[in-house]
Amino acid sequence: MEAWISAVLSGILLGLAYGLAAIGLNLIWGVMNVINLSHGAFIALGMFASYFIFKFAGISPFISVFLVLAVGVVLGMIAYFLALHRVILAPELSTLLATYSLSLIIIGLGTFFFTTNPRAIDVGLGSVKVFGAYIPKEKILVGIYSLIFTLLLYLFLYKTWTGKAIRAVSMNITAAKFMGVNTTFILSLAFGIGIALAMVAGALIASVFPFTILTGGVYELKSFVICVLGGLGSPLGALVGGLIMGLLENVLTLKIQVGYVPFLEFLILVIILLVKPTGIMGKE
Amino acid sequence: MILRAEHITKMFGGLVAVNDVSFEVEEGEIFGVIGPNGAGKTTLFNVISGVYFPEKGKLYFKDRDITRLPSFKRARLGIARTHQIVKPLNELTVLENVMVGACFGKTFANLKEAEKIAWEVLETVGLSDKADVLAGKLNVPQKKRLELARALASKPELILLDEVLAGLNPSEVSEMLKVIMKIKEQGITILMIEHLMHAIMKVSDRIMVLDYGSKIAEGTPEEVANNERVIEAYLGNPELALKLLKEGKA
Amino acid sequence: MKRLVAFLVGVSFLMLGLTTSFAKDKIVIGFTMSQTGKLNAESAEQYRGLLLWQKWVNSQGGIYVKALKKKLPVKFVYYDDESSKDRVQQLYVRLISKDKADFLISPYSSGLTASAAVIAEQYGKIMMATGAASDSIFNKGYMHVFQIYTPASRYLTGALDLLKAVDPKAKKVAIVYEQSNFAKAVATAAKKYAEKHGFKVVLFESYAKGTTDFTSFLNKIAAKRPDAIIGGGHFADGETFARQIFEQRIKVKLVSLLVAPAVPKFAEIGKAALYVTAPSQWEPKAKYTEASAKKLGISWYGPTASWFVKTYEKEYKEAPGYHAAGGFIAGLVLQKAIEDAGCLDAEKVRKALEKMDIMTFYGRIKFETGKYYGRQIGHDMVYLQWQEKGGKLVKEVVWPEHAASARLVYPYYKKY
Amino acid sequence: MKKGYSLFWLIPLLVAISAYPVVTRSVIARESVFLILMYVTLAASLNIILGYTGYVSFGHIVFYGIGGYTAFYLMYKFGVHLIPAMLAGGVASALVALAVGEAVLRLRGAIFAIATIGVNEAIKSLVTNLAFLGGATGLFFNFKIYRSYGGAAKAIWFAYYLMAAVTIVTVVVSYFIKNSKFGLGLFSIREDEDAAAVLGVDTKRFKSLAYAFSAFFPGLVGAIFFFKAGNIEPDDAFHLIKSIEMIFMVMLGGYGTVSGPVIGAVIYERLKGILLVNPLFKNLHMAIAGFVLLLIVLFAPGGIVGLLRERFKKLRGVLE
Amino acid sequence: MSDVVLKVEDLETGYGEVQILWGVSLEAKKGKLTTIIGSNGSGKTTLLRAITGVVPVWKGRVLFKGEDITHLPAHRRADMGLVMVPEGRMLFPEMTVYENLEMGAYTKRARAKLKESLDFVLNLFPRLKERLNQKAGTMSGGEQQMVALGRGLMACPELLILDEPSLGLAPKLVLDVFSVIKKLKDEGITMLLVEQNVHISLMITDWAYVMAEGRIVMEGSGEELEKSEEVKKAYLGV
Repeated sequence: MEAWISAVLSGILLGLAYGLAAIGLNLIWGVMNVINLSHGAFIALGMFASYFIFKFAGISPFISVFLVLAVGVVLGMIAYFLALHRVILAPELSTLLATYSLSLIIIGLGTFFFTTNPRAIDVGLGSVKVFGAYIPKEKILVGIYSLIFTLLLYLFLYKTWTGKAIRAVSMNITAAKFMGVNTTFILSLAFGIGIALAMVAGALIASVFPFTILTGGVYELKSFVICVLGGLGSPLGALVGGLIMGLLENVLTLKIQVGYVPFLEFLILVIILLVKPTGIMGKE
Repeated sequence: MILRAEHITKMFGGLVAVNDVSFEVEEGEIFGVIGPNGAGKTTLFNVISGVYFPEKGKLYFKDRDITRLPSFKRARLGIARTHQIVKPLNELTVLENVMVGACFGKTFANLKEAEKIAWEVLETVGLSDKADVLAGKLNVPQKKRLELARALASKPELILLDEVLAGLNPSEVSEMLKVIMKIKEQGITILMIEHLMHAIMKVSDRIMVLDYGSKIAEGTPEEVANNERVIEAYLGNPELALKLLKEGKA
Repeated sequence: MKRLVAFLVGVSFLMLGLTTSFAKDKIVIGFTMSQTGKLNAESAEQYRGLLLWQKWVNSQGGIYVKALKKKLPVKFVYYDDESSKDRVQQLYVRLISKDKADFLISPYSSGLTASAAVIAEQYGKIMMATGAASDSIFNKGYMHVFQIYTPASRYLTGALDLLKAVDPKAKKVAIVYEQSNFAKAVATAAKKYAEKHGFKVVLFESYAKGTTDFTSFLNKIAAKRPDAIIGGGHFADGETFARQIFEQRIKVKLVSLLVAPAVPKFAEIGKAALYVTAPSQWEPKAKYTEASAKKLGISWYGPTASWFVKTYEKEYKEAPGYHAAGGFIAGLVLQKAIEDAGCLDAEKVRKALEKMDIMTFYGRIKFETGKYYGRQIGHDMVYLQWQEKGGKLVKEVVWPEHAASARLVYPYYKKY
Repeated sequence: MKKGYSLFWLIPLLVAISAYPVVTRSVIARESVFLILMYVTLAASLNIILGYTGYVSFGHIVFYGIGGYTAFYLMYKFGVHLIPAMLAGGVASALVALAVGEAVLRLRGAIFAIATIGVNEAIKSLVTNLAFLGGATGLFFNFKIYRSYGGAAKAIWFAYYLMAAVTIVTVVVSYFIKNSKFGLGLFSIREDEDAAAVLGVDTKRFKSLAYAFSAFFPGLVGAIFFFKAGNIEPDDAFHLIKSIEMIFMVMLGGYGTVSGPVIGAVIYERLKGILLVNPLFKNLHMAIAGFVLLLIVLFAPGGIVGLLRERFKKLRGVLE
Repeated sequence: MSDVVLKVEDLETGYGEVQILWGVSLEAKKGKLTTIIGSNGSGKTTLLRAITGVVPVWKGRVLFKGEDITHLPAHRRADMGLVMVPEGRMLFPEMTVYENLEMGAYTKRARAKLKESLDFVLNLFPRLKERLNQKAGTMSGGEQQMVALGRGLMACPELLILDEPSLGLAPKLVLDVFSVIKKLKDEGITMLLVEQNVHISLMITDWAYVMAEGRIVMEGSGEELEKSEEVKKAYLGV
């Protein structure tokens, strides 16, 4: 029984982290119809940002994450103008490859400067006992933060003018133009926020699990599954998808071999895409 | 009779785009379809060419039931079409575009024959000097002619023309009308949607009028042009206007 | 058209480049190492051990080659294999044919070594396999690959002996291992051994390379309540595994992991490292001396352990782990074989290796010549445990009893 | 349709490249050329679905893995000779492509791309769990297997000759597909699938066939590569990065042309080879590759062939 | 300052190499309803796109409140009070009615008067009051047209452009739409209307232009044109 509780708890926490990692991908997908293949690279970049701030300034990832967020927005907007603006209306192959080349550049430079040695941020907050299971405090914090960031994103998208403009652009870009929305700026901003969320996810996850510059790729692949599970283009869906995924990985494995989990995940991905390409919770 | 539609209904979600439309097209005639914007004309064409299957109704081509036949098979049977929004194969040359029609349509020619046919058809529509140009580089009137050429290359028995005159200037329009008459002379049945009234009135043998997805009139151009419901569909209801005036005063 | 073809052919030839050759005045030893990638930590240590051997032997003027009647210095040529198999074969071919390597050292890890071994065999080059413990490499019919490490099949069996000795009631064992050649071989052998000796294997599962989250395994382990967790893979995953066992306060009595705890860097995870045990090919505290050689009636070769530890610490400002020792010994054994053969001919050196039976500071070295040709049969494992001494984490040898430097602290969960 | 003449120089070029190591008996050259030929084949076969048909198969490496595993297992377990094993690998890949294609080819654009990644990852994870295929650590040949080819050294040369032959066949097939009625149908699907259907192209069957063709040759390549390597494991057989390298080569050379993938593959392999052993660029090769890819996507979507075609209109026939 | 809000001078434009407009000139006066009628393909939509800045102008000028806005980006024009209620309504389907209306007041100028505008719009369309939290995409065509009109009004327009507001609506709803337009006209809102519903438009308009083949072929007061046979000819070709 204890094991089940522990599995559910850790599944939820892991799921929240997964969800946070996928939100940015889904936001970009929803607003600009671009599958951002540099998502994983930016997650890794967030991990390193958090790592270096912790190492050289001694600032906990749970504080520096807000700095990472701000830097992420700026980086993302720059990336948009460098790599995407020219091809935003071109066929999918162009945006796929443009974002992939971004990923190559980031990971390439990351490998050059940081090597691919594993690193870890040891905040050392210890563990806490919940229903008889010990859970590292960092994990709980990551879970809380991912709820907070999702909430912030929702407040931003639903309560601010800029956020509403982003939603409007995602629904009808021409109409948004008629309303006086500077759509180029909004597109770049949406990409910036998507990137920033990826980096934030990386920064937080880095406090729990060790990582290398290549680690982001794992989360990127999982994010695809999560987005498809939760509904393409829906940020809240990403969180739900993440939870499903986290529970799948932690609860199901009590009964089946852990090794089969990736197989099931990708099988689910393909099946959902075939049955309902917009995802389980996605709109038609 | 080459084409017979019986009670065709096509819906999108809750919206009825084509509502219980029946008609027959005689072999060798030009059959015009007109109607205001959003009347369901293009949807009807899509049902005839097999892009959509109708929810209700039957479609017969030369007495063969084609209601659920995939579009490529209809092309093989001899139904060809052009698109309102032109769909050139941009990265292929004009010649290659037309060869696609010849290779996979009713003719089902091999490459060598297809090339010969393509040259002939390009000659007919007056595009032979552009044969080696990439289709994407053509201007809209040329693209329209390309659409037509591609459809013709398949040696169809029935050709669906979706607004081939739109966006053309008057001299281009009369050029195109000549081409259409030439097609008719070859014995090909033509089913055409057109907004350019004077043109379609001039060339059509019979005309069907759609409004809100339903057929509201059918007959010779003169009959249709003097039909009350047709005039109303196009110019609005004068009574309605009067009513507004009254209410406005009230 | 013809000219175009001629031009293109010319260009293609140019692009392919030309090979060069050079005269022989040194012994060239080639290898690849993982300067980057997931195996970087272990590989780097192994490389430092090798480098120390090169320094040592060249400071003596090189290796004496009887046929040439002179000492030849040793030159290393190496490339980065990025811990990935993709380039290993290409790089080893390059080492042999372009860089004219006389002898080869294996890359780090059994997986990469297996790939490189194919090339060594194809070209008939002697390859000293260090950092490669998998048994399976040695039943593939290779005649040129020689193993320095105690093979995987004998890696964790000692941990079970240790558990049995200290707590005869402890019967339930969970085996969780990395999906690599080496760890799989170790785990499979350990499972067989455990079942044969009355243990109950309650969990036997593997995890993907690069795994960073062991929660699902730990949940499972918590549910099955085993007495011991044994397994692991290489450094990065092992360190994480140990950390997460501690974070989740898993109540087990013995934790024995491959590779990671034996690397000095393991101490960085602090209290999570405490009381973790590990098999080790060699520990600075292990006592192999000329005397032990005499007892077995075999000859002693090379420097002493204290010299090695002292010089290594002076050179690299850290204590050597067994990967470093393995690297040094790979060179040392090759040196002995060349001296015995008296020439650089691969077949004669191979015969010398077949006959070799020596004692070094690292332990005994002897190779199998039967079905598992080249497999190490002379060397034995020791077991270490991280213990606290004066507020500092130190490695102590706890098994076998006659080599122990301290008693095993038991159970593991005592520290919670 | 005007036929291209690219074969007139492509075949001599490939023969010349393949012959170079044979003439010089240089094994190092053989290793380089082997990789070049392998990449040429992979790129040219991907081009059939990506370049001719316009479907972005992002996880295309799955067919290399399937072919590799099928052949390896036949050789390992039943001692089948490389040639029949290789053909079996190719056929297995093509069959899987037909089955998978039946489902995923209904998807378009980016969703198709993601689905192919999913297929690759799912099959990789499945193989990782299958004990009879050796699981995550894969299968190893016993060295004795090379004896029936006259020893290891000869076996490698044999694999090399086979690879050269497969490469040339692939390029010739890709040429004939492009210049056939079938190819014309594929191109019309690439440009506008709906228009193609209305014009009479049986789009579903054409796509499936194109997918099968583009899967067959990677299957052969996988068989030869892993025969030569002596072992196979899921991480190597289904390595997603290789998939993207394939796309890179096609884009670099010019997608949809016969010569593009060949040019792209040769340049890419050479560049990578040079950058990897150059101490300065070794660690930067990925970043450089990314930068080059970005430049291509943004400014030269037609690749090298596209650029040449723009500059020298007359070359069009030579390059197609 | 004159009472001309919008002035289009000799406008020429098109797509790619194809010219659609051949020197179009027109004016919209303050407080007046100006209508453009013309059959499909006569270039009405392209003209509006050029005026709102979605399509670049090749030749000629667009003046708004006396200022040359020919090359201003679309969102800047909206800022100035040039507001478009597009054909097909183009609502934001996943947003609520309230949010759609809010988006109408996106520009800084309009945001300040959000509250007043909202009162005005809800007064005009009492039906929307109960539907404020409904998603716009789930409404009927007529209701959607109300939201679209309301959204345009939220922008505090100095010129409200209505592109085919009655398109696809049943006759009863067409009547509703036009009575709203009439009401707005009485409120003194400057409007430019593009319509196919000839009779009813001409009946309420102050001034009308007839477009055919990319040119203005006729202009006059609503009554004059209503009587003209030319209009019928332009539409029905007979």
